[in-house]
Amino acid sequence: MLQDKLRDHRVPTARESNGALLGGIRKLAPEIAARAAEMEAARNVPTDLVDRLKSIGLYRIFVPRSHGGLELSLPAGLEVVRSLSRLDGSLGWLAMVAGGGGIFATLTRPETHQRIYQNGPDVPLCGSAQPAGTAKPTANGFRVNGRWPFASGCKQAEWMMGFCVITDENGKPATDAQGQPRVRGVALPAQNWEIEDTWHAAGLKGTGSHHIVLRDALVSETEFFDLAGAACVTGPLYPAVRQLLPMFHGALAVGIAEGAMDDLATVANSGRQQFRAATPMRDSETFQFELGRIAADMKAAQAYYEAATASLWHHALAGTLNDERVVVESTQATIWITATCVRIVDACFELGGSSVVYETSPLPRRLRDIRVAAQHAAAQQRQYATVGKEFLTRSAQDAGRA
Amino acid sequence: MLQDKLRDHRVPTARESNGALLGGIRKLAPEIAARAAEMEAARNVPTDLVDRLKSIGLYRIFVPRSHGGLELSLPAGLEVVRSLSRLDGSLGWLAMVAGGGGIFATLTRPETHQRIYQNGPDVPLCGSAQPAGTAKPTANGFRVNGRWPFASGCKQAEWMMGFCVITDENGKPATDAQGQPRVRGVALPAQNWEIEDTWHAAGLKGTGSHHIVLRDALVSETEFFDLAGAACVTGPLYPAVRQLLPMFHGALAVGIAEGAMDDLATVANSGRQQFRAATPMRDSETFQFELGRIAADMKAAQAYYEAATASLWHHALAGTLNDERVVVESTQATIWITATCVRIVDACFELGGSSVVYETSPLPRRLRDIRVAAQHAAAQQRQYATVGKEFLTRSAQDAGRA
Amino acid sequence: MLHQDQFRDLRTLTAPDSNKTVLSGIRKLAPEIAARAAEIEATNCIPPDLIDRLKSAGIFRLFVPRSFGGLELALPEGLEVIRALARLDGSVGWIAMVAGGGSLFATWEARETYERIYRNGPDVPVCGSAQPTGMAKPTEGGFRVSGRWPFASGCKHAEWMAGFCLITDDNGKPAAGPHGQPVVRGFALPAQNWEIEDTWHAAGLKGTGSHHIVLRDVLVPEANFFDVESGVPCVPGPLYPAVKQLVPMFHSAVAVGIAEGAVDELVALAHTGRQQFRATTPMRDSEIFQLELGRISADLRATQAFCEAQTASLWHHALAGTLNNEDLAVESTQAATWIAAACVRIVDACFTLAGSSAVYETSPLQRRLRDMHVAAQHAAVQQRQYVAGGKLLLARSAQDAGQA
Amino acid sequence: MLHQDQFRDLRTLTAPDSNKTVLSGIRKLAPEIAARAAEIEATNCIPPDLIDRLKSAGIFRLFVPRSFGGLELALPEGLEVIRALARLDGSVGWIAMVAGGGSLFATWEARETYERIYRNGPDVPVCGSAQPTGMAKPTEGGFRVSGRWPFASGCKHAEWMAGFCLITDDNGKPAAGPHGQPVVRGFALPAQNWEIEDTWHAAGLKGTGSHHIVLRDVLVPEANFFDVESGVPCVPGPLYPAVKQLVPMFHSAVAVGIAEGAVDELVALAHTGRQQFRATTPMRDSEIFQLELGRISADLRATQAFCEAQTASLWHHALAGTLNNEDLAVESTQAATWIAAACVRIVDACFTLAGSSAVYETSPLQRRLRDMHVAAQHAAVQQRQYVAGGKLLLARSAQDAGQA
Repeated sequence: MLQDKLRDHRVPTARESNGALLGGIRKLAPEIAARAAEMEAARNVPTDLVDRLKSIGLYRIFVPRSHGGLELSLPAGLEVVRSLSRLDGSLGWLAMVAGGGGIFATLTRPETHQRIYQNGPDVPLCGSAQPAGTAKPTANGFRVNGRWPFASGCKQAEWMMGFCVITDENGKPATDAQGQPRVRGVALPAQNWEIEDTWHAAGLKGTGSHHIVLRDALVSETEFFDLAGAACVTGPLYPAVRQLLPMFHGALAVGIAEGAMDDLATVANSGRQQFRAATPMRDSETFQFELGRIAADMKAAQAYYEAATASLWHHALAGTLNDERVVVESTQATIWITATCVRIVDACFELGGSSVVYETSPLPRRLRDIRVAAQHAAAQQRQYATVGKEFLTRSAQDAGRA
Repeated sequence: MLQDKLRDHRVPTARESNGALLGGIRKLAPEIAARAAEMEAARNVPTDLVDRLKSIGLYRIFVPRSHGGLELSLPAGLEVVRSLSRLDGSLGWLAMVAGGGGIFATLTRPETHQRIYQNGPDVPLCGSAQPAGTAKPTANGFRVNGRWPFASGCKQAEWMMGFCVITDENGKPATDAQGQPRVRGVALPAQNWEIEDTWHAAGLKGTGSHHIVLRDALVSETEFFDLAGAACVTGPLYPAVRQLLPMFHGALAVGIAEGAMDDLATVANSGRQQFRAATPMRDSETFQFELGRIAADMKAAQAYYEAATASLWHHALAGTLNDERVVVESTQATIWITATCVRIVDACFELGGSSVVYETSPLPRRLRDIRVAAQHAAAQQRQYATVGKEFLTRSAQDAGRA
Repeated sequence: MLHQDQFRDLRTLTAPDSNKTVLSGIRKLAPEIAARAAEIEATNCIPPDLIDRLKSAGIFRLFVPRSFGGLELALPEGLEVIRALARLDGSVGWIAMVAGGGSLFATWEARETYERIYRNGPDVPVCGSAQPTGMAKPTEGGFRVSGRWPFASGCKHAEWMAGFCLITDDNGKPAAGPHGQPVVRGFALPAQNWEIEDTWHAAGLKGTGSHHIVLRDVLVPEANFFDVESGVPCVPGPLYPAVKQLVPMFHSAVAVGIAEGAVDELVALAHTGRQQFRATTPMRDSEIFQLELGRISADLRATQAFCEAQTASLWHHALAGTLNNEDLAVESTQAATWIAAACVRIVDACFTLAGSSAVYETSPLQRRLRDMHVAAQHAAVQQRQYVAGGKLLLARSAQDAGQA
Repeated sequence: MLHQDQFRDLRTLTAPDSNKTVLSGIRKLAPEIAARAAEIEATNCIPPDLIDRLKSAGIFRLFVPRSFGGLELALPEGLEVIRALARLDGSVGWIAMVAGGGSLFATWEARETYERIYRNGPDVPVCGSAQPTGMAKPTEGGFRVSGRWPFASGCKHAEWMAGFCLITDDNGKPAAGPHGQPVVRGFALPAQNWEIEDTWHAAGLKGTGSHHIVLRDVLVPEANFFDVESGVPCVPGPLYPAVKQLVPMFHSAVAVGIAEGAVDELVALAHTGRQQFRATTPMRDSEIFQLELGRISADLRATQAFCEAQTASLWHHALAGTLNNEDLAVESTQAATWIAAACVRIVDACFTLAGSSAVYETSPLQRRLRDMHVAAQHAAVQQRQYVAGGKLLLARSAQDAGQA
């Protein structure tokens, strides 16, 4: 079944379409490693590094070709996220936001989309998925107030997005036909927003995921958009954000775990011998045993990640992405991959011994980054309940057919 | 990297080459389920079922096309093993032996290989990988004595194989240039062997994996073969048995775990409500949660299995199979997949509650089968030490290159 | 051994080492129990002659009141007996658990019935089933009872059997209690009144003979009934006021015993000098084997400690007269659920480490594996029980916060 | 609380509740410790005024002999203090552990040096490093010592510091003992003799100030040296003859305290009524949350039970005079290794359940996570230590089999 899905999903994009970007990232690698502490201390990526990433194309990976973007295939684009995550968790997170922003932007009206990319495709966007604002209708549009958490990359963003509960003229939440509150997105240039410097976090420190605020901002109807609405451009990536986004987190988690394994291998290959140990780490049979187990976990996570990404891309190409079951599949894969990668990073840290407790080792940062990444709603375990329900439904259907 | 390997490995074999076989298995499914208890009691597969499996082509999946076989691609052939394992662990095991036998047979001399398949490709073979015999040179060949354990399917086998330590004329083990004992395989028609009825096992009961015995048998040089020797036929499957065999166990484990999930879904979808539980299983949020977690484990195991199988087949087609690192990769994947499938089956059994302790439920059989399958040397965890060593070597090389 | 010493002071009501005679009787039986494991599995029960020997050793009188000739052991000492038997054989341990539990349940009977049960002495096997799968229709002098109860371990050697029923009205419709809930009551009858349906074909604990037991329209006198919720025990003694709190730790005693047995057997295998196919050293010299064994042994020690601590806590409550407490039932269930899962993990790990020789039915490790997995399926120790433990913690901390 | 009651009888040497005053002092400090957590992390140490307050509460005299004005608590009662502090804050708990351990190590000194250490009273912070990363060259009246020692927790407030050295010959070449092994000895010097290198920039336990300490060619009198293997304590008392056996449980007290603190904080978060993004109910009403919390709470109870059982066993040996025993060191290490891994698992699970609000540095749960992961990196509790536990089990069972 999976094999069928894997069969031919990579045809439509040129094989090397992400090659230049990956090459650019490789060139930046030593600098990124050297500046990790700086990014953590600044709680943001330095401007010159943002510029460099912009120039190699990071912000255009999922921007439509019609607007000058690369419009990479999903596997090729997420490979970029994974590669940056392997170097640095915060940069990987910002790559995720860069890619996601390009897709989210297609939900806006054509004229807004045009405005966003009027000067070219390299536009950093940011936003927050929680409906933490309200929008009250007025004569010329809506009055919007709100304070949104976790707006990663807001300090370098040129456009920002947030979700609002639409109210009536008295500020009471309006409801749709099913009695649910009406939630809509709003996209505005960065200068309309305030940033509250709140990002003092345990990990992913360099992402600058501050709160963003609108106070009584006048927003026109054209600046609103709907999560369930149609994209303003065509292309396999654009019709279904909710299906694709979880795997962005999968790419990040895999990259961070790969980075932790790199770090552990570096410690071991240095010849380090632990206090009270009879041999250097790398010669210890138990160390090799545990490392072999971790390496197998890593391969399983990579395989699941790649299979799930391929399946999503297959759906995208076949035009079958917009299906609730695909959300469940994608969520399931992301939760599992993230939990496994947390375990891998924990194990790498643990095997590293007492020398890796220092902040000069990259392993504590990996540990903090993956732990904070795993707290995102997209990766939380409790969603397995939905997965289980879906499994039962499917198996009952299968049994009915047999 | 994995993505490259997945790119085009399925081209050389026709897409539907295993279709007829899978269709035949589907037709047999109800009967197999109905006769599970019979197989366990008899500690073997009934002769009429062997005949039916033979007629749908099970014994020819990996026999060279030059000898009338199907010579399926590795993924297509292992799909057959996995499908049968999903129905019944013992049958899956015998399918594994049927497939492996076709590959092992190619290690024999051309004239022996010709003898094996002189009446057609549907020849059941069996054997044992442990060097539990001795071969002493005589005027006309060798005198062979030995008693080999775990000869699955020996009661229906037409040819049998065992490995011997070669001795000098005084019965003292001969050594090769490196001072290692010389171990060679021997293949003889079934009537030359005795069977000792020893297969009283905790699981995989239906495999009839008895001991097979040779007493002072005269074996000619042409009936010997070498594990490291060249295959007597060409074809991507044949040059490297040790690389391929571990994944046979992976296919089996995945199939048994899939079967256990089928069984659990059947229990839950029956509407069963457990003693002291407030709702039927299928409506319990915690049941759904645990089931979702198991289902994610299952998908990860499937993905890793499929990726590793695809990678092996890619190596086979590229002619790069005969590499010690491929043995390590294949072993690593098998150990991880088996351990994960054990956990899945355990969890299915546990979630099934007290009704599944009865032997009329298929779940206890799944539990016993996967546990016994996991004891095979190919799936034992301790081999992770080799994997870890290989990982360190590779990462040191990578670091040297960077 | 050490831990037991530490808890000894709690057992003031009984003479120290009051279980010593029973334990030494068991030690004498040990070689025979080991030798007959295959027979026990094949016949789906403990053979009658072995039941007789176990009876002489005292396993049916562990928790029978001293006033009726029993040993009335302290809880820790009684559970030590069950654990010692489970260490020898899972099914035998389970039967000892049922023997102990049966004598506790019996104290809920009316005094006259209780006296009938033990009129010939304290060594009376009582078995039963906790699920309310029978119906009792009122009639003159009692109830007419019909039902079919699963999992009646030891029914073939039981002298009395107990079951639970929904009480119906005269038309056979379930009656409703004061809050509309069904009315459930238990009852006991001598074994000869019951039919046994030979249904115990199970994956593990085969020797427990946990068949279905059946009554078809049998008259049960009112005096044989008892009330689970509001009933009081008919005999005095610290153990009798609250069975629900105690029963989970009976399961733990069996689980820990099985796990200890599995570790014994793995270690015995290693001591044979066995070297696995493709391994470069004998098991016992492999650093990886030693690491895993060290981890297993740590798991076992943690499990023993938790089991002993919870048992001591229950016994402490029993002596203080505070056993009858809902929170304690949740705590005890939570501990037993954790212990069952830990013992499954321990036994699994022992089996896995043993390699291919453990697949044969002659290997005790594969029997341990099946026994432990089946033991962990009991409703008393299923993982979903953790929900109650989580609720309890939330409630307690809310209280604490309220007080602070 | 219950378990502690059960172990109380073992503390016969000390008045019951001898740690009560210390615990009540800690309770009074609790709000301040919680409020200053961020400051403690930012400054990489416990602020001096808080050290003074902890000193007044008695944490530097827990295990100092009564003959020198100390409390000389029973092991279980002393560790309860450390655990209570770790429950409030991991770094503070760790510092209390070092305070306790330091006073035990000090008993190896020559009596005259010991008297110098405590000449102004029992509240003397002693710190040090267990790794033999110094060299001591014999000279007149003692040794010239140079070295740089890592992980000297609490060095900024210590009054005395200890280190371990390889003894060299006159040319500075390591001397060889009777079996060719290097000769390792410990020594202590007043704090003013040492340099501190500000190296403690760590992922967790930030407040412990575990910097490197350095000596450059300093003369250390012979009287300040002590022998680790063959030395005898210079004061009598059950705790002093064997430090190596006790130290692992000091680590366990910290680990259990951190885990308890994490559970406290998760529960407090649930009680705020918090509802996670996309969740349909508040946390505390979610059945899945309750299940996981029940499982965590069971893990914690098992861990507490194991910790208390091993502590009681050590104390039992201490009272019986049988502490100095290699097997006991292995047992204690095995228990501490298991407890560290279990506490990591518990804290991880608490953090995971807390959802996205726990990522902020204002959340105590992310600090617990970092503290516990760093605490588990200590050589005393690394998983590879299980190898010794496995070997011990094999050796014991071989002995048992020989005796049977």
